[in-house]
Amino acid sequence: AQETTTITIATVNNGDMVRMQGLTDAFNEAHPDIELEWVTLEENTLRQNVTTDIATNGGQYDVITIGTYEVPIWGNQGWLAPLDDLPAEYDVDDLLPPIRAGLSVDGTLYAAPFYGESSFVMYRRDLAEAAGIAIPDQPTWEDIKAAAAAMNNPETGVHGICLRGKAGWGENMAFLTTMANSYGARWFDENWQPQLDSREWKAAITDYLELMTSYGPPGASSNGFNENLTLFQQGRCGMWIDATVAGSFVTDPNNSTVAEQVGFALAPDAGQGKRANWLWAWSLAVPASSDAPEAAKTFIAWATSKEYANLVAETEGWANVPPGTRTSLYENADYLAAAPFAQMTIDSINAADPNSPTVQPVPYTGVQFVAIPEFQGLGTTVGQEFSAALAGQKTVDEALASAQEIATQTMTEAGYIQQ
Amino acid sequence: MGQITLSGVTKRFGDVEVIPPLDLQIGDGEFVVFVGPSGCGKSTLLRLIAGLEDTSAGHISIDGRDATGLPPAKRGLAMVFQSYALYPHMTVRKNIAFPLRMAGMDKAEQDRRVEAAAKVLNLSSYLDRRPGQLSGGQRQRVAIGRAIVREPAAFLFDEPLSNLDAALRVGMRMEISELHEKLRTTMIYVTHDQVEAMTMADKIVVLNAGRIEQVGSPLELYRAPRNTFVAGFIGSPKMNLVTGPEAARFDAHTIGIRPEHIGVHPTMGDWRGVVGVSEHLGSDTFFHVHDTGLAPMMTVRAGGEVGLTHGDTVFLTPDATKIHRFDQNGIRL
Amino acid sequence: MGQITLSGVTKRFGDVEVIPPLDLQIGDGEFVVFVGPSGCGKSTLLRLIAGLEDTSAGHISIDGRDATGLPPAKRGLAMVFQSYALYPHMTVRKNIAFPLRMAGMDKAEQDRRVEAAAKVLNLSSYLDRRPGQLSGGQRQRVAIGRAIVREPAAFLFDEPLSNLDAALRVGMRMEISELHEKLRTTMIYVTHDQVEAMTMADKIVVLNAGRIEQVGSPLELYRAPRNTFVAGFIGSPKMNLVTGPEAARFDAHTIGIRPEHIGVHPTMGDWRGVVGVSEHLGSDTFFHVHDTGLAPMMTVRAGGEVGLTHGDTVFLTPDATKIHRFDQNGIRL
Amino acid sequence: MSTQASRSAARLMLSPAVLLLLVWMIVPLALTLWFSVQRYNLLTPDRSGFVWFANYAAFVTSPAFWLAILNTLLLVGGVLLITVTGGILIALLIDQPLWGQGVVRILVISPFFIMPPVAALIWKNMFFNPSNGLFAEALRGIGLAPFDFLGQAPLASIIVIVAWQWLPFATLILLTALQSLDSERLEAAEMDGANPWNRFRFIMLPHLARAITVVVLIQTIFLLGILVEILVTTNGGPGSESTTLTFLVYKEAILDSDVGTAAAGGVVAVILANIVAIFLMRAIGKNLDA
Amino acid sequence: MARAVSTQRKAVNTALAWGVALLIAFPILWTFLTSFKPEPQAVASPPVWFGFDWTVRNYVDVQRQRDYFDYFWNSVVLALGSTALGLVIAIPAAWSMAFVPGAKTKDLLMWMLSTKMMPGVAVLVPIYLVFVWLGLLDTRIGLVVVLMLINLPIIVWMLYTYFREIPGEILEAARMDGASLGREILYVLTPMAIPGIASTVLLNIILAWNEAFWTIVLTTTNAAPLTKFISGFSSPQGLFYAKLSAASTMAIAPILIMGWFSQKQLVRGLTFGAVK
Ligand SMILES: Nc1ncnc2c1ncn2[C@@H]1O[C@H](COP(=O)(O)OP(=O)(O)OP(=O)(O)O)[C@@H](O)[C@H]1O
Ligand SMILES: Nc1ncnc2c1ncn2[C@@H]1O[C@H](COP(=O)(O)OP(=O)(O)OP(=O)(O)O)[C@@H](O)[C@H]1O
Ligand SMILES: [Mg+2]
Ligand SMILES: [Mg+2]
Repeated sequence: AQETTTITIATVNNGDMVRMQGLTDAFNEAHPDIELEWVTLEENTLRQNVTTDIATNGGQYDVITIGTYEVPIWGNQGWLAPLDDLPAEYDVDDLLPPIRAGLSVDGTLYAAPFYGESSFVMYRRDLAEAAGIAIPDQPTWEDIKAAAAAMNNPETGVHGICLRGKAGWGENMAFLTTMANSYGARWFDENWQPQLDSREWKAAITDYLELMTSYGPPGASSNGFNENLTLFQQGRCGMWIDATVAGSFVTDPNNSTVAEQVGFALAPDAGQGKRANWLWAWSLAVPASSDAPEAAKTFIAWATSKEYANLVAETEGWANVPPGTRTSLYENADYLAAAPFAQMTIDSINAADPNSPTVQPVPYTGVQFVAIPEFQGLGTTVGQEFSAALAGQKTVDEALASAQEIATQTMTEAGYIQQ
Repeated sequence: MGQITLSGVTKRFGDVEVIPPLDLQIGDGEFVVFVGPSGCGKSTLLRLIAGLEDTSAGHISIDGRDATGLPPAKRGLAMVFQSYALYPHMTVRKNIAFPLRMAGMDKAEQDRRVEAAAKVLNLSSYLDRRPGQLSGGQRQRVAIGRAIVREPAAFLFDEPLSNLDAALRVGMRMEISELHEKLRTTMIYVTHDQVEAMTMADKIVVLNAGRIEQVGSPLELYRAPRNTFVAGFIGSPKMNLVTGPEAARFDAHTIGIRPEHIGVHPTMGDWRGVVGVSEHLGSDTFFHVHDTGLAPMMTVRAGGEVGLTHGDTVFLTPDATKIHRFDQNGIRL
Repeated sequence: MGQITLSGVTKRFGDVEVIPPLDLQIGDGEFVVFVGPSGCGKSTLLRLIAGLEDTSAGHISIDGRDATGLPPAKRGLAMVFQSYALYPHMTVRKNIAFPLRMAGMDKAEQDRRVEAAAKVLNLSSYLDRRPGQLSGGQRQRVAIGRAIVREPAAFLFDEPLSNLDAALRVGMRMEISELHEKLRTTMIYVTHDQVEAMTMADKIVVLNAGRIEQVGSPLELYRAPRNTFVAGFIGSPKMNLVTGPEAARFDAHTIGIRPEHIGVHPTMGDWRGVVGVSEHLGSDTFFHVHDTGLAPMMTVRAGGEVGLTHGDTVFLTPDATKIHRFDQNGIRL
Repeated sequence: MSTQASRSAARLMLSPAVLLLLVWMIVPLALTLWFSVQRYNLLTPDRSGFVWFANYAAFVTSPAFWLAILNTLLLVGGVLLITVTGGILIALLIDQPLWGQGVVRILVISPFFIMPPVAALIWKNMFFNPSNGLFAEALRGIGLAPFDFLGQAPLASIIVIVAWQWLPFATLILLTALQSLDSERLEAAEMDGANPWNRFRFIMLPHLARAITVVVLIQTIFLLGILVEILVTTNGGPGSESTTLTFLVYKEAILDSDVGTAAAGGVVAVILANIVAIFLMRAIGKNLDA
Repeated sequence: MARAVSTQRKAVNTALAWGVALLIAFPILWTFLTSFKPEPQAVASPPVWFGFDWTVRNYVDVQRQRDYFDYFWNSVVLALGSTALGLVIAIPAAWSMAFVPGAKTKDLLMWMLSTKMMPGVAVLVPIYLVFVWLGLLDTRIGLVVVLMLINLPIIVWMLYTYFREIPGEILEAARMDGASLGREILYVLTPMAIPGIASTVLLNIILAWNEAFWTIVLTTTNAAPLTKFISGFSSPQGLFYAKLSAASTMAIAPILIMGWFSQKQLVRGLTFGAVK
């Protein structure tokens, strides 16, 4: 018999990843010499564990699940094995260009996208109709505000709009950064001077708070993606602006009470030329400390391949195929037919530009984040401020002032700002 | 003040009748001792009087007033527990003052009474110590102090000396007796030590399995025990009980003769036996005499020092006037 | 087998010298009782002999062999503790066999010895019980059984009876004496009860603050206490000690006279006094006589029952031949 | 029991435990002290070097520091208050004769067996959640607006969760202590005319002092390290409303990957914890002496 | 106070005590109930009590996602292993402290406890590095040692308070009887302290089972216990209350059941010397 190699795969506990675990029999059949061990964790715990391990060269993982935020930083750090030798049939060029760009450093791919996403507006067509309004495919924030006001009806348990409020750089700050982008705001100017005390930020946050306090659900400051998903599935939200992957959940009749009623629209803008949509891809990468990089790459090539998409389609239906990574998927008629949100998804993804995310120029890449190591901590701390503002414990000005102070301190300590 | 009457008092724990209906009169100012073997119901009876247990039937009256249903605090009695039950976190002063404080007495009066009690009990210099810093005898006195300050109608003592060592016990026994002389308050005192009963009581109540076997003054019980139980229980060392032909000679089923009422002689006397263990206390000597044919062993007391040792043959002669006679039910004839 | 010699044995706890240098000879087969007030160092001395404490200075030899540095198990002694120290999780059989098991004796021989010991101690029918299911006296016997099986050079007892109630104590006292008669092994017995000391000992060692006050047979100590400490300690009730002119009459600083050596008469005698508390035991009566001008209180024993009560005037006459004389340091003259 | 031989044996037998704990304490502590004066961020390994006390300064001056200390004290104090008073009341209650005592006890003790992440998840999702939680349902049921517990009263909510976990522990120890109270002492107080309240106040409560001390001591040790409950429910927020010292250190170490500052924070936390401990021992430690 | 308690009073007590007890246990009971609901009914408003479509689907789903038994088995090994190791080290230490106390014994005990006050996160990186160097990451033995060290102070303290109640005379008797130190501890002390040791063991198993920091950080797959299992279910996408309840039930059930069955033992010993 052959030597078997065991590889340890760290993944997040979301639906597509869990589904992949269920389908590994197919992989095992093709590769009996590779044994898979799974570590499935909640996103933050995963990030914490993986970061610690990689930074200390622990070598616990052979395949890790990371996002577009980490890839460029870690790739730069030399922590990831480059994926430049993927087989021809993998068809690297089929990857969506914005996604591929987000996962490359200086043109070298460091992670393969498992699924990609942007953000868009999901809304209840039935409620909109009942309220006598229409939401355009390319709405403005004014449209959103008007629609939220029209659909809001707390007595029947329906809130006009659900947005993220839970603190975290990947939670409320992902949404708020894109919203700010569309208002013409930016995190830093070209000299890394924080811009959180700018007029644009104030306008964005003020509107956000107004939306949420007038038309949002109670306790919004602890709502993240999941909480909002649950609310929307239960029919408690008129609108929800969030990740495009949610499209498949809210239209899934098994879990959603409103599956038939969901409409989609691009993320709103404020007439400044940028829409409030982000770009994210959960991707698989091989840490440089892995002792089985070849087997790991073999696995990654399988898990992010076209065949895998076909496999999922066969067993679970086209609607459940991991979205947002390959051009070919969006040319597949079966998929387009099964996924009413597909077109809106690909449009959103293509509308995002990680290299030029804002109206004004910035020194960083990343749409809903700033691709520097300090952002994790900074984004989360600032997120806490906005969360506090949402909870009514701070005013907009107070929140922005302390955000600015925190950002200045962080950037100074980290050496971006020279005194 | 301090008359207690029990009529038909009964106590059952579940199905077990621990005290069958029982009548007892305790006069004002009497020192009454309940004595009896372990488990005979002494504590239970005391607790019934105190109100710490409910009677199953019967009535208790204190000073003519029916107290059967009254809560303990209302009966005007004070109790000294076997374990002393001092409050370990309070100073001696606070311990003694506690009942007064509970009664809402004003501070100055409390202090006055505590000082007075402490004086009586020789506790004045320990008032600011905690119970943990006192010796056994001192703790005992604190417990008594806590009882005294309330000026109760009667004191109840439940084996208050059984936790003390022999020497202390003698001293405390005396102190309690003196206290009674001084206060002349009714005292009910539970013990299973017959020396305590004999030396302290005005009146002894001998209990056996919840029944009263005999009530009387110590010397009455010593001189004329009503049955073999009392005969065996009162007096130390125990009365020698003899059955068989020798008893029949005295027209009785059983005869009893106390060790101190038997004469010993090396060569002549009524009964012949062999000396076993002998205990020389200096003041007295106790011989165990075997092989008399009367009882497995006869105990004999000889005054002072006697030159008999293990294995010697002796002759015993009872003082005929001091022989107790019992029928086959053990009842005194 | 069983000779123990202490020479210059000293024990200090930190700075406190609990036992100043002390010499003592214990002969083979003797029953030696250490007696003395609480805290005088009896237990400490026993534990030094047992090897449970290190000596601070001096030597202990057992049967001529120096045992000063030997661990307890190597000294060939057996000890019976005040609390019995039975192993609660083992049956009686296992408890008794434990020392044999530790010595690696084979099973059959263990059984044989345990059965033999159980027979001697009347424990045969309890061998499969646990200590928790035994009465106090039975536990005591198990502890002794555990000591016997090892056939030790000597037994050490540390107040083995102080946890028993009065009645049992008398019985067990007897049993231990009988055991000694039977085995004739050296026994060292610690107590602070002078009745035990008097009745059991071949030789009494009276300790006071770690020093030996007197060594001798019980009757020697009773008849000729070497000093006032021993005089007061041995004998019950205590010897009356009188100082002042009356003592001077006898050419002494202090004279002592035992309660049993004083005659009582209602109208005539040497010393006049007033009766205080009297304790009637039936067999004897003890009077406390006050206001004699000799000592705050004189205790007097009168045989049988005497018709004197509180407040009566009495006259006391000492038996002149039984008067003990002491100098100003309390040493016997 | 104090022969030379037994004393040396004792030293020998104590040494494995002491040595192990010493190593367990010294090695990480030494490394922590070392890191605390280094610039050491996991994500920027190239920027490293000796920085004196800059990390300490950064930690102590971080805006959330004082609030974190306050929150830590509130959390520990709040939980202790609830568990001790609740524990006494429940112990008094279930010490009474009642039917089904065994089952009652089993129910009361149960939260003690729940692992912290599960406890936090249950409370967060099924109770505190302002949309689907049972509390929200209950409030709605009586016609009130749902309350956002974790958003509006984050620290109080966490205190509730933690107190729920520790209530059984306090109850059990207090119950055992209560049952060890000599009944004669209560009877004596009754004879002395003390009513039930006075018996509680003057007899039971002082008797429980030692047990309360132990509960306070042990719980404090565990409570100072509370992390998972915060992490799962509020993530220290909103703002820094529920950030404790431990959580602040966590934030430095994990979110910022700033090992240096986290180490400095850890040292600060250890010092503060020991101050609390010493304070505790001084204040109530005398109760512990046998 | 053996006076009869009126039935009425007892009924009131009973009602009150049951009320309080059910309230305290309610979150657990509710979780258990929820684990049998279909997801939509788990978040239904108003809540459904018993009239839902009972299903074990959630358990099947959870088990399909992750093999429960791997985690369960690791939890068992870690809890038992750390407890056994802890006992072996703590019993001699507690013996020394209880029977040969010195002036510093109390201080030593307090020092041991103080080692528990170091926040885990602060030493995470140092410990992780040490584990990397020693190759102990994701090994059971590494975790066993860590859990043992974390709980050692508590074990020592509990045993110490227990041993102190054992009269020294019994050990002296054993010594007189010729038992060596080892046999004295093995044959006399340990059996006598069984109730105390049992509750120490129980408490330690509970603490080890529920430890949720190091067990998550230092393991990946081979040594991962149920704390890691549950941390993968904390916020997946979509409706998850029922599945979360099922996973929670699975994670806590073993220890809960053990706790219920041994609560007498646990309670009896859980005093930390709080009861004289
Ligand atoms: N609460 C109770 N429930 C059931 N039986 C009891 C209770 N209290 C006492 N008894 C029983 O009642 C009988 C008398 O007990 P009591 O305590 O009065 O005896 P005692 O004479 O005081 O004995 P001792 O001399 O040992 O103190 C005993 O058989 C005892 O077992
Ligand atoms: N381990 C110890 N450390 C310090 N002092 C001690 C120690 N053991 C005993 N002592 C002191 O030594 C003295 C003698 O104690 P020991 O126990 O021998 O007295 P004892 O005569 O047996 O008293 P008792 O009759 O009360 O048993 C006492 O003052 C006691 O306080
Ligand atoms: Mg009694
Ligand atoms: Mg002693």
